[in-house]
Amino acid sequence: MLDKIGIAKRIAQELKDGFYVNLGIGIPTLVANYVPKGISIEFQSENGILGMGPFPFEGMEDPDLINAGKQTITALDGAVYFDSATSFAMIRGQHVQLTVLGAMEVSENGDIANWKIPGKMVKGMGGAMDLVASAENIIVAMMHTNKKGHSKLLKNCSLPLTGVACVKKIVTNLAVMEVIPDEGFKLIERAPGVTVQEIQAATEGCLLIDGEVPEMQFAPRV
Amino acid sequence: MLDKIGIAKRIAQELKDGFYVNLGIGIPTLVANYVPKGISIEFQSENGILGMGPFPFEGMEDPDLINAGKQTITALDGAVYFDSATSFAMIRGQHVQLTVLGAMEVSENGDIANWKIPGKMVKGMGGAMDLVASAENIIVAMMHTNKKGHSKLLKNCSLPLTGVACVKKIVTNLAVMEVIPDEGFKLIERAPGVTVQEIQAATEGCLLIDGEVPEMQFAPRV
Amino acid sequence: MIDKVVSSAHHALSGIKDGMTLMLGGFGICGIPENSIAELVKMKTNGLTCISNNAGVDDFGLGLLLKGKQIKKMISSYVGENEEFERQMLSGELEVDLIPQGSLAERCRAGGAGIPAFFTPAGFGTEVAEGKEARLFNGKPHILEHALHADFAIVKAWKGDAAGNLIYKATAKNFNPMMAMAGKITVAEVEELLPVGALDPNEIHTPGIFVQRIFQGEKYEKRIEQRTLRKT
Amino acid sequence: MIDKVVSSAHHALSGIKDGMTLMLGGFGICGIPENSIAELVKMKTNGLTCISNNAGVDDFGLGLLLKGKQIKKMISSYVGENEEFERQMLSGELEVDLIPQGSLAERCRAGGAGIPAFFTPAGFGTEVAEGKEARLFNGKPHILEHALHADFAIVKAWKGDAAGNLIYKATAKNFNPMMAMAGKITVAEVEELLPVGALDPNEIHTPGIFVQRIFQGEKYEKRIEQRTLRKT
Repeated sequence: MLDKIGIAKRIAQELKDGFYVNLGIGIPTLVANYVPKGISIEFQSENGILGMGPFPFEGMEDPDLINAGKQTITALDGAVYFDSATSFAMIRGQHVQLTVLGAMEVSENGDIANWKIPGKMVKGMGGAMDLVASAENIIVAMMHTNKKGHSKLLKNCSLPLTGVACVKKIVTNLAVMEVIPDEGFKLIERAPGVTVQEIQAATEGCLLIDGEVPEMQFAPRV
Repeated sequence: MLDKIGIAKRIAQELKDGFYVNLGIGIPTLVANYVPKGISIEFQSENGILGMGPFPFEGMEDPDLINAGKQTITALDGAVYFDSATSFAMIRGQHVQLTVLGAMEVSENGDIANWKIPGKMVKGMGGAMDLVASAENIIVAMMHTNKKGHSKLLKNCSLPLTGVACVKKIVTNLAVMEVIPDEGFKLIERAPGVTVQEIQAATEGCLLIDGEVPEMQFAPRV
Repeated sequence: MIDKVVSSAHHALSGIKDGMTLMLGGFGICGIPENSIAELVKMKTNGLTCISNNAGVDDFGLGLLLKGKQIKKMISSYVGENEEFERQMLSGELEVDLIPQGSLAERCRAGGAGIPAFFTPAGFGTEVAEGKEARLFNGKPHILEHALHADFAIVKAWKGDAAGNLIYKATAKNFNPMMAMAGKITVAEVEELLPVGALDPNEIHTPGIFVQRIFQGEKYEKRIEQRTLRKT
Repeated sequence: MIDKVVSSAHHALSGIKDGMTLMLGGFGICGIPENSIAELVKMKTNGLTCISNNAGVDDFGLGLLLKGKQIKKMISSYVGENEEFERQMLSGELEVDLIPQGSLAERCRAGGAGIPAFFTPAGFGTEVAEGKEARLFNGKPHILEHALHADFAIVKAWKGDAAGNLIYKATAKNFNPMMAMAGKITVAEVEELLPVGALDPNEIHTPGIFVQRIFQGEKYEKRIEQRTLRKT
């Protein structure tokens, strides 16, 4: 079974040379720490920066330089700042190749719910609806089940949707799955030490199992 | 009767302090030379400059600094350059208070035709359709009649239109007129030495004459 | 050159009345018009509709207007980190219209650019799309979103000149440029008001034509919402 | 940092094939991608659809491609000052689609920004509106215009870096920034290619994400179409 860092490390393996990537808040943010050596990636933050660098050293923080999580950041050489309309032009126009974000629920057909729980305080969707409606390549990073132990991979989402038929891949603490339209969640990899039966038990939606399902490999960083 | 410079001088009297103004090619361009003293005006050129200055002195011309007529220009202090989308955002968004442009025909209801003569080489509308569809305040600067002596102020335009019901005021070599929707061209002023009868004879569309029509006054520049 | 300089926030905001719609730049509390918000608190104007990506924190940014119950309605994309906001929203005192962030940005730009409506894929199939026209383009569903306008747009820039030209710093740019375009009256407060001619015309982000009034802010606290540091 | 540098126009334009749609920046012959146009002449690619505000002059800019009969269709707002253009258009060899300048700019931006269509007042009631949906907003008629896209967008900037970030000079900016957004592959030629980090991230006009290939142009003639001088 993976912890949050394990999920981030596995997702980092999906990064390809030359990708522009938008990382959501939470587990997705951790992905930036595990970019495979030898490939070039640029991180976009939808509040208006490309070429985001690590957090600043103490005393170097700049209130005018933050990421979409409102955290103080730094800018790498080659960075650029832009306004919010331009930022979402990049996103809607599919110039950002990969979006990684968290979810409360994902359905068999790739619907995602991650912004609102009826009866609870609603904080808003931020940029999530634009991101999921636009990205060609969306990976959801989340725990396989919620705090009550209920599956988050469902036949149909029960919560208000963020987007429809948009999620392509899901990486959880238990497994890597692909969404196959009109079929279900195709099991691609098991987390270390996790059995197909355990994954099946934690998945409410249709889990497609095709032959032997390999265990994830974590290549050492070269 | 006015010459082209006279028409430009009369239109310059329509400028108000704080106006952003777009001047078309031809007579309208001359208006910039007769801004009344004591008022501040900025000229927008739709290819991407606000704060356009006079032509450059010889040797100071810059191929990267031109106006919409492709003429070399200069930039005043406080000028700014912008792209074509932003330029037409200014125009469509009605941030430009006054547009002055030439016309081949204007109709009683304020339609304008100034871009195409069937059977002749068509060069294109450039920014004229955006300008006339957007500006709150459009003044047409033109001769009252064409080269064949036919009126350019018509019941209905015969040429393909540039915009509908948009012209507010017309300054010709003979007169100043306002377009009164559903009524016609209201005669406001006569050019020096021109009679109402002469204006009437040169106007095909309905000319509205209300009492004494004063002769234009050209205040000395203070 | 058309001179837009006013001497203070007080003069810049003159004409703002109860019930008006305001746009306020900023993302979180980064790039917000601090001095103007302080002046709005003093003015006690209420019944305001505020279009702003966020609603500040309890004791800074728009949180200050919430505290004084000056806001009737918020139009935002994300409104967390604010207890007073939550209380007013849950009690029904405060109306909240939540809009996807990209649609919010584009709707402000559209308002300033004379584009009354446009199609976007964001929100299709969600409650955001309810009551909105949907249409396929290249087989992909989109919804029609309308332009936003404001009686006053209040933005904050790094440098400005008397002509109203503005330059923003880093990610403090965010919503400020689009909102500057969309105000019937646009007020810009700047950290540094420079003489006309001091800004390079190639480096200006917001052309002065969009700005009706400009003033130099008295002081900028520029609070940080999430101070996050790297270990040495 | 993602490196976009290629060594020459030849490498930058690799993949352009007969029948493709190209966008080319520039207004008149100001801010046009001179080196790329020269390379297109060498490549002899034909059947091209060219989206460009103008069509150059007889012996410079897109006029060079017209001379070689490489262009099948022009999508422009104004095409004067070009005899060969006129000849080919009147003879029916060349298709021409004339678009209001603001709609052309906004349609390119829309293509790059994932906005499939938008409403604009420009052209309502004229032949430009024929066959297009019309709708009233606030009592004013508008027409629906669709996004433009290109297989290759070819733009010219003043300064650039290896990440593809671009800065334009003065009014040579014009259509270049929107076209840079709208190409499946965007090629930028620059007068000065600088090391990454040399451009101030506050001063960049086109973020590198929009640019796939960048090269330093060998020489820039930068011809002037209307040299207009002030008397001393």
